[in-house]
Amino acid sequence: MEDEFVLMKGNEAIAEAAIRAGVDGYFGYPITPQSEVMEYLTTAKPWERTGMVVLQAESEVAAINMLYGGAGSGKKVMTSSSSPGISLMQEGISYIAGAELPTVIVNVVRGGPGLGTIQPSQSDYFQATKGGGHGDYHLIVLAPASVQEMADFMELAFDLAFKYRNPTMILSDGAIGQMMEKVKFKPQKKRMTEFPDWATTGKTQDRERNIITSLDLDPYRQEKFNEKLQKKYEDIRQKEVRYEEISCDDAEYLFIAYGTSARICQKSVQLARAEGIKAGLLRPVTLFPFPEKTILSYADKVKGMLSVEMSAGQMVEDIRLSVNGKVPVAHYGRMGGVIPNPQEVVEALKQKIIGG
Amino acid sequence: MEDEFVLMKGNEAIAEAAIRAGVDGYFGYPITPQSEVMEYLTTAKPWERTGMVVLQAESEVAAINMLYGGAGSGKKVMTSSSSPGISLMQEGISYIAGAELPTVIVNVVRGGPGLGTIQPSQSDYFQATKGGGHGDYHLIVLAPASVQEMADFMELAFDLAFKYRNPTMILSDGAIGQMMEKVKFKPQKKRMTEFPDWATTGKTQDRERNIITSLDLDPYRQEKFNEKLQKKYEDIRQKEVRYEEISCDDAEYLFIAYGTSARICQKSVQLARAEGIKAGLLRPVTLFPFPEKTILSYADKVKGMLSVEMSAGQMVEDIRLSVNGKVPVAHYGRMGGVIPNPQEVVEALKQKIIGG
Amino acid sequence: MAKVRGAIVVDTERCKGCEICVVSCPTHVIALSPKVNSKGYHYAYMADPDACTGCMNCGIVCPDGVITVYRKKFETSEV
Amino acid sequence: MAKVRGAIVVDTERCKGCEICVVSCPTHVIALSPKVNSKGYHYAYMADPDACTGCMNCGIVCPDGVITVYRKKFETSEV
Amino acid sequence: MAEYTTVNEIISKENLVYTKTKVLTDNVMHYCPGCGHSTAHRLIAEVIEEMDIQSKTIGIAPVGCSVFMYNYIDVDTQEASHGRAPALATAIKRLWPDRFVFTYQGDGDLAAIGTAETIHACNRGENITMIFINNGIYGMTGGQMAPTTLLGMKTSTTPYGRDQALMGNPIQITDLIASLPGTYYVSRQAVHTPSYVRKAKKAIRKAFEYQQLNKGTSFVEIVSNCNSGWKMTPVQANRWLDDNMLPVYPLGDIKIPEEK
Amino acid sequence: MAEYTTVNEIISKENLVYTKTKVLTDNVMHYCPGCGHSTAHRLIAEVIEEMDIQSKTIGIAPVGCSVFMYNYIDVDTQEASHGRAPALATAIKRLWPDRFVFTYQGDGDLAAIGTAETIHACNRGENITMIFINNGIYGMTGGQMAPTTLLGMKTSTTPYGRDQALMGNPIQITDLIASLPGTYYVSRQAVHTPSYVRKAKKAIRKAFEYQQLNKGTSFVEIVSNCNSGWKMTPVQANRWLDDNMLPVYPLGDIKIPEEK
Amino acid sequence: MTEEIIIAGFGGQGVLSMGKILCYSGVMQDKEVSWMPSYGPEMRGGTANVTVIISDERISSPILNEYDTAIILNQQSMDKFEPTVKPGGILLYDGNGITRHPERKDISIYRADGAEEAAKMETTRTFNMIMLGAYLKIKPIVEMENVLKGLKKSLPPRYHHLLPLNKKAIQRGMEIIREVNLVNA
Amino acid sequence: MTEEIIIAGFGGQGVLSMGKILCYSGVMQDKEVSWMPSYGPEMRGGTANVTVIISDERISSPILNEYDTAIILNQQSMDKFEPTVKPGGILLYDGNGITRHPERKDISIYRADGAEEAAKMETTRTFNMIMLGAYLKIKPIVEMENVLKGLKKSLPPRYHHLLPLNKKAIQRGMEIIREVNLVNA
Ligand SMILES: Cc1ncc(C[n+]2csc(CCOP(=O)(O)OP(=O)(O)O)c2C)c(N)n1
Ligand SMILES: Cc1ncc(C[n+]2csc(CCOP(=O)(O)OP(=O)(O)O)c2C)c(N)n1
Ligand code: SF4
Ligand code: SF4
Ligand code: SF4
Ligand code: SF4
Ligand code: SF4
Ligand code: SF4
Ligand SMILES: [Mg+2]
Ligand SMILES: [Mg+2]
Repeated sequence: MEDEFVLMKGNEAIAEAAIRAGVDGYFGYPITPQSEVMEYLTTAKPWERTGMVVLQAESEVAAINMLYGGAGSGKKVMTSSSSPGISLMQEGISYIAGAELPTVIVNVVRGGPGLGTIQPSQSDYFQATKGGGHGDYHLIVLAPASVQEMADFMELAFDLAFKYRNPTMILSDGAIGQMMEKVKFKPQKKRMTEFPDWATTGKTQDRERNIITSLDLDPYRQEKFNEKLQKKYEDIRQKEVRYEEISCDDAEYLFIAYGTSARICQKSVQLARAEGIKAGLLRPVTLFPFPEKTILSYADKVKGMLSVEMSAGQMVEDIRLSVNGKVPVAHYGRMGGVIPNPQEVVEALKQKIIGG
Repeated sequence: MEDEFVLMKGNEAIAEAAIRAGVDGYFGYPITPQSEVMEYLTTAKPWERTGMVVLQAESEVAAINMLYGGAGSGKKVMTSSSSPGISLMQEGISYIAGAELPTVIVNVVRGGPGLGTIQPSQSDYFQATKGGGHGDYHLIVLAPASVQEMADFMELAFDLAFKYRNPTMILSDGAIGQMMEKVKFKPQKKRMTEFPDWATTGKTQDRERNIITSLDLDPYRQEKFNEKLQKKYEDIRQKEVRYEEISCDDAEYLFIAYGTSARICQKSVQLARAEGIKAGLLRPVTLFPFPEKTILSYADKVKGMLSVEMSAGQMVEDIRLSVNGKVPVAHYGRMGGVIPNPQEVVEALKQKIIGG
Repeated sequence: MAKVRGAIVVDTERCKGCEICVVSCPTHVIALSPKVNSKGYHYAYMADPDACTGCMNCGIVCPDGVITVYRKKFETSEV
Repeated sequence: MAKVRGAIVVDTERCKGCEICVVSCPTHVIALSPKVNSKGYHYAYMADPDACTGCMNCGIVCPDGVITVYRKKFETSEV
Repeated sequence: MAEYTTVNEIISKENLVYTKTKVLTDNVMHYCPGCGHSTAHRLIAEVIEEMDIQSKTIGIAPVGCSVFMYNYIDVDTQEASHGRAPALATAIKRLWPDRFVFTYQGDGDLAAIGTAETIHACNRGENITMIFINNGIYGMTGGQMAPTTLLGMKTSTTPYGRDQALMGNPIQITDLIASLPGTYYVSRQAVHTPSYVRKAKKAIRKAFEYQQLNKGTSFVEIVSNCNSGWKMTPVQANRWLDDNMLPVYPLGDIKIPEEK
Repeated sequence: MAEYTTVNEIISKENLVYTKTKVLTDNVMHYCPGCGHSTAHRLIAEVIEEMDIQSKTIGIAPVGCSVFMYNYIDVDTQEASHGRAPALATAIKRLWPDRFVFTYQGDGDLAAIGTAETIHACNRGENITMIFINNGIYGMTGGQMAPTTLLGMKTSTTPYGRDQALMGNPIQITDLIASLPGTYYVSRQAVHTPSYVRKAKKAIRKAFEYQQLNKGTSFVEIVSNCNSGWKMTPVQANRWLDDNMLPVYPLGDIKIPEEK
Repeated sequence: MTEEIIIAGFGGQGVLSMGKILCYSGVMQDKEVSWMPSYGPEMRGGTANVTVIISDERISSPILNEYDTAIILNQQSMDKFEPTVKPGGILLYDGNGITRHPERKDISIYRADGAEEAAKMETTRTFNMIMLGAYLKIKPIVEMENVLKGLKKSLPPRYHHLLPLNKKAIQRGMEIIREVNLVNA
Repeated sequence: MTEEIIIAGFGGQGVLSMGKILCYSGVMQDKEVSWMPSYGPEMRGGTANVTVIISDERISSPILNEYDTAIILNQQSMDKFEPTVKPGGILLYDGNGITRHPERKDISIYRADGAEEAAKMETTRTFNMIMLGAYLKIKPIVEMENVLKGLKKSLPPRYHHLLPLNKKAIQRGMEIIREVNLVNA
């Protein structure tokens, strides 16, 4: 598959890319619209190809704690789920962040709240970027906008997770998970044979025992640990911001959108320009760290920004925080599984920003 | 107990106030620093006093779903927990929000992330106010700053919950939960005898069956429902903002803090004024809805604002969003269970705002 | 001598053509129609109405509760 | 004739004075000292050392692993 | 022979012996043709009608194919989050002790994600009725392995058959439950033939009656089909059920009240 | 009599018959005086030393009083979230099949919040060793009712005694587990007298040995005390344990390998 | 060139794989493609549809409200998708089981009784290929050569012996298509 | 007036209830009070402490780093809290089990051997009341009358027969207190 394009669902691309990235273990529980990840894996039998472990857990709670165990013992482990399942994982995710374990969690978002719908949505942005679990922590959050990126971000997610000893989330949605596009894969990587020195791999005589924990009952030590975490997040903010700029050079108006919404806005840019409106699209690829400096740098150049999200307006807060009042920022969104269409996005720009 | 002050822990005050508010059911799972809530209830035997049901659930996941069931059948039900337990409830909370069930959830926050520490913290602000679960929803969030408010907010929380068919969270912390202060209780209220017409109380012949659900697979209907939710939140934003202003009239600098931090800032105001710094304290009582208009109204009056939180800086984002760049806003916080002291807060004001 | 005769009415629009009734009828009364309903299902019908004893098997086994069963005692002479 | 004699050493600073060893010694060797260690615990000690057979009961039952047990065979003449 | 005359003669109100209960709504069930969920719904509705307890019954729908149970059984109903129906039922019953409360759950719901809630509601002996549809698969999400999936059985997550070494044995959750002192009546039934349907209905009726008598948890498993998930026609599926499911999940009462 | 001389004569290296194993660290355990957790830790450490598997062992500490197990047993250790130790163990063992993986859990951890993870790890027959400390109470959080709390027993959430009608029966989780085909060896032990300690250690050793042989889940319950939670002295608590816990949780092997 | 297509019918009619083959054909012809199915338990109800986009440019939204072409294989889908064809667009349908035929005057309507035709071939599974052929007759957006390549790619090797049959079906579809209503787009 | 106190010792010495009685006494005298215990599993280790604040004004922070008065009942607490007394503040301690006596010169130090004294009374449970008496002797922030009322409020009725004994213990404490070091605050 290396050299040629294949047609695949986003969910399947995640699975194939995971195998090729040399992932050691996948632990998950079925939920629409991402069940194809595990289905692909169980069909591909990577345990024969690379020795990768694939296990259907009894629940998302079990799955996320399997990740904790697996990552704590130094292995590359991942899970995937969709919104309600991800909510169930919040305690586990907070533990993983607190124990600084490199794991990859894929959320193929569907409409909420509650059981909601199974259609695509982006209403888990806050949960992903601000921390849906308790305590001050952050996930690194990557937002793919195509099947190709679903594949590409798998290795990137693990690289970042291990580089920073931090959980990484791939925040996708039902549309990207379910749709097929052509995709090209990287060659098979070997699974790790060297393990991090902090991992519980068995205490050999040449070292102290390793301990994986998120506990420190002494508040002053706990504060020290929190400061260390915050420093790490600051580091990530400095070094790992990723985004894409489309027709931004001469733009007077900026759409800011990620994932599926960015796909739509790309078309909206064309439609707007066809009408003589100089629109551009800034697509955050990392949602944490958020490209706040870049967005701020556009505050002087454009007349307004429109955050387009499949939600009631979540990322728009980060945009406002980035520009701190320097330029008008509005939000346009659809909810509950509805995907906006490119033309209505242009109309929204006219109403909320150009006219407003 | 009506007419006189008694000395009680915040956790106990919650429990006694719940009995007096005519709560029908408490469902919870032990966790420090709030186990006294259930301990008080099981000792007080309210099932003999008012018929109130008290049940130790097998987990927080079970407890939150008991709330769903109880509230769905029209009863006044509540739970209490602390950070890790609240994280486990996130799926359930999203369901409760999606099914629009009036419930009261008490979070006596401790330091995170993960198992963290059991000391007081305010690092669950994002989770409480932005939605730790999936989907676009909001809890109404009340932040008591004294044992008396722990008691008073119990009835208020249920009133708001029923008024808006929305879950309410009382966001407290280990300090307020564990400390004793004097408190006066309201007289015993009767338990409800009339139940909301949407509740599943048994389908009588004069009506259609009632259904409690958060599901609608049709994205357009799901979007309509989400719009209804958003309208409700807007309504709450208009009508239910609560806050307290201390020495704000002539203030040149504003501390903004809630809960335990507000207790500390109250002292910091005195210390600052003793040094000739005209400081005031704005204490949000509701965190959602956030007193953004009030804060904005101070943007013209003061030279700067300092958000004081026992966290890495969460509420500070809502303050910045409120003033939208009109006035400098800084954050001072302690983490991991450490409580700032009044003097260091004054120093922070000097460094970050006055000097900065 | 009395004979018991039965008859069934299938709500053809609601029938999903699952054939469970067909294999459950002890006297092989029911078959699926070659015609389909508006949902595209070949619905059940009494292919051999005479054989029906009104035993209700089809009614109680039909998942969708689509079959109504009638039963009448006839004097043999009547038939 | 050989006689087996035992002796124990209690790490008094680590002893928590739980008395489990006291009630587990078949020959009533151990008692809690009236004195306390720096943690405030009355620690265990050999109140009747002669009676100790080195049976290890105390050692293996002491939750905190505070007791070390020694045992030696003496010719009766030796004692 | 006066065939049609006869049929028309027979089809009249006074000869009616079987028709859909009124406690089922007129909505067409969304289940696949031949799916046992439909039958199980119908039996519950019939029991509710016969016991005349529609106005006192509160149902709990799971997450699973039967998530829309509330569209069909005409009683007040709550839709629970995945696996937590017993927790809802616990609260409702304790807050409304004179109501009939039942849960309706699939095997993924009850025996995987909901294991803790299932076991503890039964262990506390909550005075509720639990109906458990064991079709050996996750129907709703497209046919993944369930905890009750048989060894060797192919599902979308065990495409080469369930392998004991990797995935363990099909869990005998109903037997576990029967061993808990909180359960009063535990039975395993099926609904794919007329005689099984008759027995299953009796069991469901008993379960509700014991609830009326405050006896603790009553639990009825229904070994059912999922022809979509199993990738068979409904008739094939029922045959496969007989041949493969029933040997592993034999039908009959597992725990019956001692007085009897 | 030359008393002191004799003692000094005896106390010398070559006469040493029992001392703390090196697999226990020198940290003073934070447990209350007389707490069975300490003893259980020690036995595990002794087994690890005797089997010489320190470098191949990975332990999982629970949330509960034994949350700090990692400070005492000198092996690589992970601290799990409340109730999820079997999930961690499952992943670790599958990713490191040649390591010895054990969980150590209290009754709240294993039999309340962790019920689903416990049952499913055992049902899958994960090749791990589970050590289960049943002290009938939530020690760490200050003595609330556990699922294994005895009827009538007073705890801070059952201050008038556990009432069966309200709270159900003490759960026999170990028997449930023994009934699952995935478990290979299931035993119930105690550690509050020397002879119980000896037996418990043998059971723990067997449990690790079966893991070495890839036999599936081995499970050792230790009926233990919580003198703080029970509000007794350590000696009283052990007596109370004998009189009250053991009749409900009788000691001995519950499931033993058939070959034997 | 951008062609936006909805294919809709019952589950089992090969709706999804027809879309997939069309996409693979596009890939063979170096085009950008996207394939977006309806998903989830509505499949219980028995309907299935897929949105296919084939384009020379990077594809923006994979989900659409309007289509250049609708390929409709049952009555339910007719009711749902007839209104979504862009004015001047194309509606192609199979007549089997259709009780209400399409009525719009502002679109071009074609009919191909593929089901009927498939019944005459070795296996009725060729149905979707017949309809694909009919479509390609109207809109030859991919060359036949690439369609065959695409077909081969999307079929697992164990089915490759069926390629000639499928080719035949495609050709058959091209033959049986009939115009019902024509507009100038 | 604001008095900020730490009371620290072993669990079982009545540390928390001593603080509670002090607070209730304050309530009886219409003062604002707060009582903030150390909590959690560190109690396993056997230590317990409580921060008590009694004030005429609304109390801000219930947790403090510095205290006007430290009442110290064992060595561990001595090590931990001796340094936290404000210069000019007061340290009161029980000599039992103390191996390292307080050494600060900038605070007033008092000693009351309450444990020893309690051993002479009907029950050693009076220990904390003896220490309370000693404290009130130094800092009579609440009147005796209100202390007795507070005592009554904080004891469940079934223990009310013990009130006279407790009163006696408080008085005893007032008698046995000794100055060790005095500074002018
Ligand atoms: C927390 C959560 N996890 C997963 C899902 C996805 N999900 C929906 S139904 C289901 C399983 C259905 O199987 P079963 O309970 O056996 O019911 P059936 O459909 O077979 O009747 C799953 C895993 C979900 N909705 N929520
Ligand atoms: C999710 C979550 N819920 C609750 C708690 C609080 N908690 C800590 S330990 C514990 C129970 C301890 O009891 P057990 O497992 O029996 O262990 P023991 O202390 O008795 O050894 C609880 C409820 C927690 N830390 N996390
Ligand atoms: S059992 Fe019912 S649904 Fe199935 S074919 Fe017969 S009548 Fe139709
Ligand atoms: S009633 Fe009996 S005999 Fe008549 S059609 Fe039905 S099953 Fe056959
Ligand atoms: S058993 Fe151990 S800790 Fe307890 S008293 Fe004896 S030596 Fe001390
Ligand atoms: S070794 Fe045996 S005899 Fe000696 S003190 Fe210990 S228990 Fe007693
Ligand atoms: S998928 Fe299976 S369980 Fe669901 S409705 Fe269809 S046959 Fe029934
Ligand atoms: S509280 Fe109980 S379980 Fe915990 S250390 Fe103390 S005695 Fe042991
Ligand atoms: Mg199922
Ligand atoms: Mg316990």
